[in-house]
Amino acid sequence: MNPLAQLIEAALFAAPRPVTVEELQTLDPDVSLAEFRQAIEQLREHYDFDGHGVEMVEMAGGFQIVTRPAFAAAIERAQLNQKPPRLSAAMLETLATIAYRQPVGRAEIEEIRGVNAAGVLRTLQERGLIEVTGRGEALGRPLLYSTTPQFLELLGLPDLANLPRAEELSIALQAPKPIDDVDQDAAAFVEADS
Amino acid sequence: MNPLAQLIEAALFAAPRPVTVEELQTLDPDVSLAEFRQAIEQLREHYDFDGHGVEMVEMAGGFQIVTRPAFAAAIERAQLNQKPPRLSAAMLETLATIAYRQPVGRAEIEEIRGVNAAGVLRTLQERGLIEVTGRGEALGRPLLYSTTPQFLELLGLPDLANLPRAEELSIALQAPKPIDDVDQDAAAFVEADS
Amino acid sequence: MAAIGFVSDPSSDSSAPSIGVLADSGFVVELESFTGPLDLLLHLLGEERIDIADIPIARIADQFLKAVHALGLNQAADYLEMASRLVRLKAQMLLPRGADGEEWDDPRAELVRRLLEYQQIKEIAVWMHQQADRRSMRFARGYLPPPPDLPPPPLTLDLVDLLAAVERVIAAILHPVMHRVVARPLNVEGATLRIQTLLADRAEITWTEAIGPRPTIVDVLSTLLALLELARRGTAFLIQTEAFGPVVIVRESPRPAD
Repeated sequence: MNPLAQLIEAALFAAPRPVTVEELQTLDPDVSLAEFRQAIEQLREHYDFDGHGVEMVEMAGGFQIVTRPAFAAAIERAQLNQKPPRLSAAMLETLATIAYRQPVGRAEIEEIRGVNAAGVLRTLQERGLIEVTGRGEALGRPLLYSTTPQFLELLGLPDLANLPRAEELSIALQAPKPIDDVDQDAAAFVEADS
Repeated sequence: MNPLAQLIEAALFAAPRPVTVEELQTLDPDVSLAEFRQAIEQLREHYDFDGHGVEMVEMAGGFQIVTRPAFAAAIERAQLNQKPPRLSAAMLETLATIAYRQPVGRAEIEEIRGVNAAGVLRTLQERGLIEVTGRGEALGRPLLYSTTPQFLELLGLPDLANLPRAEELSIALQAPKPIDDVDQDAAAFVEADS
Repeated sequence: MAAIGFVSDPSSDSSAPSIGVLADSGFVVELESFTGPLDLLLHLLGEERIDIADIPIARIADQFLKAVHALGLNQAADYLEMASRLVRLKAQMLLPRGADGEEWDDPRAELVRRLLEYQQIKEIAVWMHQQADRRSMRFARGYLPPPPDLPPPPLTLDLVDLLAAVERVIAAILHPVMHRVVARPLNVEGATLRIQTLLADRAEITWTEAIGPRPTIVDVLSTLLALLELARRGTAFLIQTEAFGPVVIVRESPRPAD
């Protein structure tokens, strides 16, 4: 393969979308559009004649390298193009909080874990592990999340009561006390002291 | 290219992360791991000898097709892709400490770096470069941190064994030695370096 | 290369120290040039080409304190801790070394060990930085096909993982709860105003009058601080005639201008 075809291959590979010939030319403005077109053709032919697992396609006005349809089924079956199914630490911790505190709102989850939970909640919802089961009484009537039957199924549990140490942990997993409660304590302390 | 190499090429093209040989085997369970490894080598050689703009690399326990470094500048200039943001010195030092001591607790990291590590640990965790992998035996059963496959991907390393070996570096990352040894090593180190 | 093999900060292109300071509080929030007190110490040793195994503690302690002051690090706890450690070492080095021929435990040994250890971390950090730089020259595929519309891959979730996560969350929340600070500011201004109003009427008031009816702990503390401040300014005098006796607050004798 000549250097221009190599450059085009690398650029099309790295680009997140189809790339037009004009865009490709910014890679090397000294090379004419015609030469770029010629090199693209050369690359396409190389893929075809050399029997590659990928091919060059023209779509949305630009060029892109994609896998050949013949392999699509095998790849989908193997699900290699999916993110690894393992739950991240953040997802597990959020899921654990919901499992033992449900139904629970986003604010409380964030209070307990100390980090923003929006993204994780969405992912867990997409994964079918949690669902919205109501609205809280607090200002703005926040959405409340609970775990799904699928969550129990994954754990192989008949119902939530079978979660280990359910009572103990649901108490331990309480959000830090709101300021008002603390103040009441302080008031009680003053009274007891005076 | 033979059909197996084609299949592997298509699969690696489609995957968003490095793919292990074991995962590749799920594409065709009738083919042995050894045959898959052979075909991967074949593909790698094809890229090299045929002068492709992409190459095969081994990292984070798997294989991935990436663009050759020579084209990085042109691709960035054409705004077709961009390098990930660099890590700060504090993040790198914390990662270095964890990489060699893992699993390691926050107190030990802070002792080695001489500064509070809470913020950096959280950032590294959010970026998926470290994760909690257990709890220590010390008072309060502190959380222990380890590096993730993404950490290896970030550095482009096949596995942790590819980090510079501790003995190549010096005494520092081994268990604390008696002071006399330290002084001798220190002297040797200073001589070698000056 | 300096005698101790000092490695420069990999992420900072500029050599001049630059310091980010949170303007209103005076707290140092970010230091781009030094990642901590050990880093600063190594820098000082490197500048002077000092053998790390034989640090002239007195000189380095002085330089460290100067640097901490010059860089505005006076309020950064990690740096202050190191400063006090150096001052202590400096004092220990002045102690007599015992009879001749006797074993002498070098008080600097621990510091030397930590510096060497930290130096290694920096060395690895530089290596990792270069490695990441090299890696960043290789792009993975930019376009990723949307995941196929198949049943999602089997999730792996087990009780052990879930319980471990519960433990982590609990561990993370226990700490802040135990050290929770009551976020209720003292009202010193209000207390000052109340005392001044009372003193405008009468030349002398009692402590009980000053704190007002049904005081909370916050009122008591506010009043105490207000009184101390008024006394410091000379606006009021605090008089206690006998040990454990009641404190009397007396107005300053009216100035001629009033």
